[in-house]
Amino acid sequence: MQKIGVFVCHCGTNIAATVDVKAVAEALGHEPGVVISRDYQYMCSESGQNLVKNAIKEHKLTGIVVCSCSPRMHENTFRKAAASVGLNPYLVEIANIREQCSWIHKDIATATEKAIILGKAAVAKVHLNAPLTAGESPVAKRALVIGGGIAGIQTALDIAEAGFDVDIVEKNPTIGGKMAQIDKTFPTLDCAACILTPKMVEASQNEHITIHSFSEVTDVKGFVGNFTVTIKKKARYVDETKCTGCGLCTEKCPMKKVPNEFNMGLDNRTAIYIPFAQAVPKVATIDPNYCMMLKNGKCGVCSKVCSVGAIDYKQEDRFIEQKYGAIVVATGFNPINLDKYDEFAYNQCPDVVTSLELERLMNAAGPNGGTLLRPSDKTHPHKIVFVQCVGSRCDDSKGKPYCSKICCMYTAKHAMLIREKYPDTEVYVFYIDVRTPGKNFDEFYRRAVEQYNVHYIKGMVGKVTPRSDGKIEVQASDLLADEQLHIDADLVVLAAAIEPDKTARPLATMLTTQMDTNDFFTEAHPKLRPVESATAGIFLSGACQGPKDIPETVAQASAAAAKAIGLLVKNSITCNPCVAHSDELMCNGCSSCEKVCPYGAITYIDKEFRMPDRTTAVRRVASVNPAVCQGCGACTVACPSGAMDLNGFSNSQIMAEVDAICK
Amino acid sequence: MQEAMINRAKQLLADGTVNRVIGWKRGEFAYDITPAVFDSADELDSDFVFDDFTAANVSKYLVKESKKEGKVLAFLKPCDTYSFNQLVKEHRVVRENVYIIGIPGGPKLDAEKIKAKGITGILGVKNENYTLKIDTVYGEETMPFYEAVLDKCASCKSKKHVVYDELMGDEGDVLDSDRFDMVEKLENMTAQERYDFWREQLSKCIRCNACRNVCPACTCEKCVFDNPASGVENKAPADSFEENMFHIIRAFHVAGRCTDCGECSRVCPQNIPLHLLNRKFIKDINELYGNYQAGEDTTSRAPLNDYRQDDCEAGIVHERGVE
Amino acid sequence: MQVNENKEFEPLIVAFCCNWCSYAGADLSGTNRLNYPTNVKIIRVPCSCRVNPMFILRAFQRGADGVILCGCHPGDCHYTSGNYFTRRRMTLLFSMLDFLGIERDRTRVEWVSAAEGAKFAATMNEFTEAVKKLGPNRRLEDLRCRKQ
Amino acid sequence: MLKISLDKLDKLFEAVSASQTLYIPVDREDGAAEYKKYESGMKLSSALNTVRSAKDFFFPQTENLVDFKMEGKNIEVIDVREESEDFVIFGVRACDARSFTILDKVFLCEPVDSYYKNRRDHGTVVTMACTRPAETCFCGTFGIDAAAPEGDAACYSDGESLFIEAHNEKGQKFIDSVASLFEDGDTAKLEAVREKTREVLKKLPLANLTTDNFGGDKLNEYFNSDKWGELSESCLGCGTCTFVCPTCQCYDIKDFNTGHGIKRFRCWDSCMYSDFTKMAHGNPRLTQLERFRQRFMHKLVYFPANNNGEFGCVGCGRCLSKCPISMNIVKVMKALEVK
Repeated sequence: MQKIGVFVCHCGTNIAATVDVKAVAEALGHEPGVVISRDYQYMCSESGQNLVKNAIKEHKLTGIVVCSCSPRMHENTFRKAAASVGLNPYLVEIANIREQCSWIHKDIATATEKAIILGKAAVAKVHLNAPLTAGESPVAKRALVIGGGIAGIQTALDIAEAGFDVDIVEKNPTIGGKMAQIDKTFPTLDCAACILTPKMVEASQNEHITIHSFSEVTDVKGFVGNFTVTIKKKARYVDETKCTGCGLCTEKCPMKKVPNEFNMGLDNRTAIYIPFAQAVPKVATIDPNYCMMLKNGKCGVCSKVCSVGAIDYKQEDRFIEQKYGAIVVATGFNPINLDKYDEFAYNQCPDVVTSLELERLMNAAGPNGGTLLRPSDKTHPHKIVFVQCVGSRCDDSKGKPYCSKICCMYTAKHAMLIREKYPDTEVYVFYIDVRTPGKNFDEFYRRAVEQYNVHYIKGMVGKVTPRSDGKIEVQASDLLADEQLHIDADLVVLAAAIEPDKTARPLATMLTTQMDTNDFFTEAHPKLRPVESATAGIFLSGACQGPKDIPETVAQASAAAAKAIGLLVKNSITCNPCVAHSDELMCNGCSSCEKVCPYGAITYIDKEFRMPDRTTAVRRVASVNPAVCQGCGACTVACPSGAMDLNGFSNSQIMAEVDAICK
Repeated sequence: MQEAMINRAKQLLADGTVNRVIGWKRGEFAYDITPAVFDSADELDSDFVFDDFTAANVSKYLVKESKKEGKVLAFLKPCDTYSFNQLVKEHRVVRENVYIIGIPGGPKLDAEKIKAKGITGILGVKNENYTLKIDTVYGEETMPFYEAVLDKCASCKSKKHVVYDELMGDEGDVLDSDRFDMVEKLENMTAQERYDFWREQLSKCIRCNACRNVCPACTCEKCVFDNPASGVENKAPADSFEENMFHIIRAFHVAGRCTDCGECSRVCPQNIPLHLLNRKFIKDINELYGNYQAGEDTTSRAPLNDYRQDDCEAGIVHERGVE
Repeated sequence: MQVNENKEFEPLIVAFCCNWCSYAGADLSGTNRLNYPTNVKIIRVPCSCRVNPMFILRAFQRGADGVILCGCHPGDCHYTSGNYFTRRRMTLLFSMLDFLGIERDRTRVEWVSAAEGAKFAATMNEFTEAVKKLGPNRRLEDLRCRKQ
Repeated sequence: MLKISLDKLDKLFEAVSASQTLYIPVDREDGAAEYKKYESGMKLSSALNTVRSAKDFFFPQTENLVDFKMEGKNIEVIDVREESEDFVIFGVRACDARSFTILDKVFLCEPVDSYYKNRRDHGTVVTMACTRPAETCFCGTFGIDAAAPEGDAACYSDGESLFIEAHNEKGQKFIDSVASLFEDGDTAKLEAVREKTREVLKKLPLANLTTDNFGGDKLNEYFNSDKWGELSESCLGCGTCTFVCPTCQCYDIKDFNTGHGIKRFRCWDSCMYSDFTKMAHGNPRLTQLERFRQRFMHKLVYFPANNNGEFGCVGCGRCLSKCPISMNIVKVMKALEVK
């Protein structure tokens, strides 16, 4: 006979204001099997938990129902409380009478009635709960970091520092990411390369770190502690182990008209190339879209000049499979495509550039060797207009609804650097708001305005029109002065919104993690678990989770590393016991369940059975690996005989809930 | 044909290829034929029959038979081969233990249709140039052959054998059949009309389970409707709800697996057109997820165990047909 | 089904919500105090793909007037593919119910993410209204379960 | 004998149904016949028999026995039995009429089944003699004369008129209640029709089937017969034969939780089902062979053993035409028979 305890929480007035908690406790006290029904101010408080614990001990309860806030809040709290006094934690059910009742209803009578029904459903379910014991599964002591920008590098370094092996998978030929393209960093104005490249070198030299550059993750199987990842090492047609990075091939390559993506297409590179001088690994890569040898077999210059024989035109994509205990996603961001922004003439005029392009124009390793010149005529610009929030904070379909966060600060940086280096240049910044919440950020911005006389104008740029005389006419409104402005600019810089890298969405599917509508990875909790995804063992680092500047990215990268290390130091992890199981006597061995299992948790075994007709027969039956099963329940519906069921959410439990609700 | 089949079966028994034969055994009347296992040439000679009434699909028997000692010879009509293939796909039969001879399909006859003409006291039925000459205790009666054809044969989907070890007779083709016409007709009715139609049909159900037990897709070790732990077990249609539920769930459980062999409707003692439920699922699957014929092969993914990211939403149901 | 004092028909709605998106979305609509009717009673399932057609029929048998199933948006399933299977299963099931002449507005699938509290509330308001218009479920009820 | 012109049958039905519920066999759209509660305009089916037998009227497929209501921790038991209203079943064939005698032996012996008795007491069975028996008919095997059916009252048709005669008080009461519609008739033509029917009966393919070698004393001859394996191997284990059978009387009792109470009901069960008579230890008959054997042994051996030699079959032929794989009692008898 079941002895069930019901505990109704007031949650101060959160529940008690719209639900008559006493009436709920009273009504549920009459349910079959219920031997004690209590209400209390705050059931999750220590004294509330003690009330529950004492009742379990005193009445030798076989199951408890807590009518309180969402199980997503305190299910674990009460499970732990139950476990502490010897009641299996899976004999606890929560009736959600706060988020799904008291907070959404106003009428006390109907809200109370609903709360009672929700309580009855939980009582009906707990009658059928079975004690479950969590199993354990081993942890592979190796981490994977996807993305080799500053976020990925920092995470990898921190994990390696703790003594664990870590692999970085970077889709480009070199690690470094966006930070490698940046000239100076705010608010200290130190050189990005000067602080990044030592980290890149450190990563390449760390014995615990393996860098898979020019590689992509193509498949992820398994679960926390036990991921099996397939990595595609794309053919670079150069043997990484032989190439010394001397660069002779890149000098001799006759195909010199390839847009240089590192310089945002502002200049050209050769078909065989090393993205930049400090690239890691410093290995050449052949671009098959342009290489004459690969396209039509006519050339082979690089192969001839290579003294170590590293060139291999026959190289193919290679796939490697590796086991990991933890995966950190650091896929970063890109500026959005500005094709739709005709009003800013980005596509019509080479002198309308994005901020990232400006970084390259100002960089010593950039197309102009560090001298700021207009892309069109290579003349020095004397009047520069910066347009903020291009595609950020947009409510139309062209842009993004969010603030890209970094633009205000890098624009202040750009303005300041230009005024510093070219005092004869006038700089205008059109902004909606200037957002500078960060250490030394507002001081930095004020320096731009006060010390460097950058013209900050609150207002929107309406139209940018390139003129035949080479000037660019900028029509804008000054909201504070309430007037229309016409500026004849030489250069217009657009602070394009940033968005998650395009590879993130398919990756999220492979990792079974969630993304928000903007394709940023969703953290497990926006405040309390900001670097974990909701999928156990997958951590988030850097801008893939939301717009971030470098210090924030690095901070989060280290935080993600700490979380990953916390997982990797464990020898085993506790599994979710709410997994599927198959009743072998009813299983037909038809393979339906296996087909819908996203984790490959189901295999088939031939087993000898004593059949109902007294014969013995060898039958094919499904077997669930409880360490691999994640408990989604897809198999339970695919199974026509009902042999497959799910612990904690069994057919009978759910039907009991349905019955109780419809009673 | 019957003669040739018996001879071939005897050869295969004699040379040890198989140790028994599954086929059809003659009955008391012209039409009451029972599927049977024959293990000797004598039995074949005296009882084996293959004629216009051998409609029963013997594939399902192979679930058990193929697990016994030695190889069994099965004569499969085109429609039966689809059922067999589906069973192979679901690991329910052991393919290696069955020697399949593909034999020509129907159209087979439905004794009920002859009786429905008021013809009774039937002593013998002869097909003479597609006119049935029926000898009865009340004298000779005639009726056109095609008026007595089983519904399942009248809308035959394929004359092609999808699996066999050898063929007897000519191989046919997949046919363009009109099998979805009635489904479509129902779809074009109003919801009330459809409701009335099905209530009239399903209220006839006596839950004898003939449809389920004859179904080659229903081979569960223990059916949910027989399992008290399932919460839906019952032995009688105790309420109109149960009539609906039984047939909805049964159709759902075989959706994407049903080869449309038509046995369910053939055996229903109450003449409920149960195949329409299965055909509705087949038609939906074809229209929404691309043509799919269960049993056509042994490797493809069943539509309900598969998905495409750009599948239609469930709301499509609200947008189609007549409210 | 219940009838309130004004004898206005109050439908009983059973909502199956997946733990990761829709149940959290429902919680969020609570956190944001977005109202929807008490008619809606939520059952938590790990994934929408856990919902067996039998549960839906069971709800109708026991007196539900509408059943709605909520899951993660396609592509966002916590378990990668669960909601894709749900979508096919429910499409076919609903189509079959429609084929049997059972009012199509009594069943629905809606994708609600953990961030869509407002959508959850709006969906429930809309669905309750739609079912209210249909009146009590008579075509798929079990007379034995009807409240006297 | 009293007679009424066949074209005045509707007047008879109207008159009967004015005072009590009347059930008659009518043709369904699919060509099969079934008993329906008479409503104006319905036509008596000319079919030989209905798919479902007439046993439904006394022993329905499902029947509520008792309700339980739970209030807190108390259980209230509610007797749901109500005195049945009087009703008439018209057009019952000789085979089905005999089946009531068999069912009576089961349900009316001590302890009396009050649910069955209630209906039996209030039901009047008006039978109809057969004129066009089918090849599946073998009622004669069980000593039934299809041309002279039992029942409370019996009707005969000569093609023009319907003749009626009472077999007992209940039947007489029925005739009296509608006597005004009848007139005295000459039965000469009727006798000719009956004679012709009997001639046909003799010519039927199963006319020579006898029960001579079956009965209560034949347990050992047949129980261990090696024919059962062969006979049962094609059996699908469905309940068609059982559910269309007018004499099968097994039932299961189940509880149904409605959410606000329990309904304890009984429903037909079939010995062909795998969970038939399932007990705490499991199932007594684990193979289809045993279950199949049970059905036929019951009808041909066990039932006569307990009922003075009466067999549990009336030869209506429903199972012959409805079994999905055409295995039936005739094939069993012929295969088993040890002379």
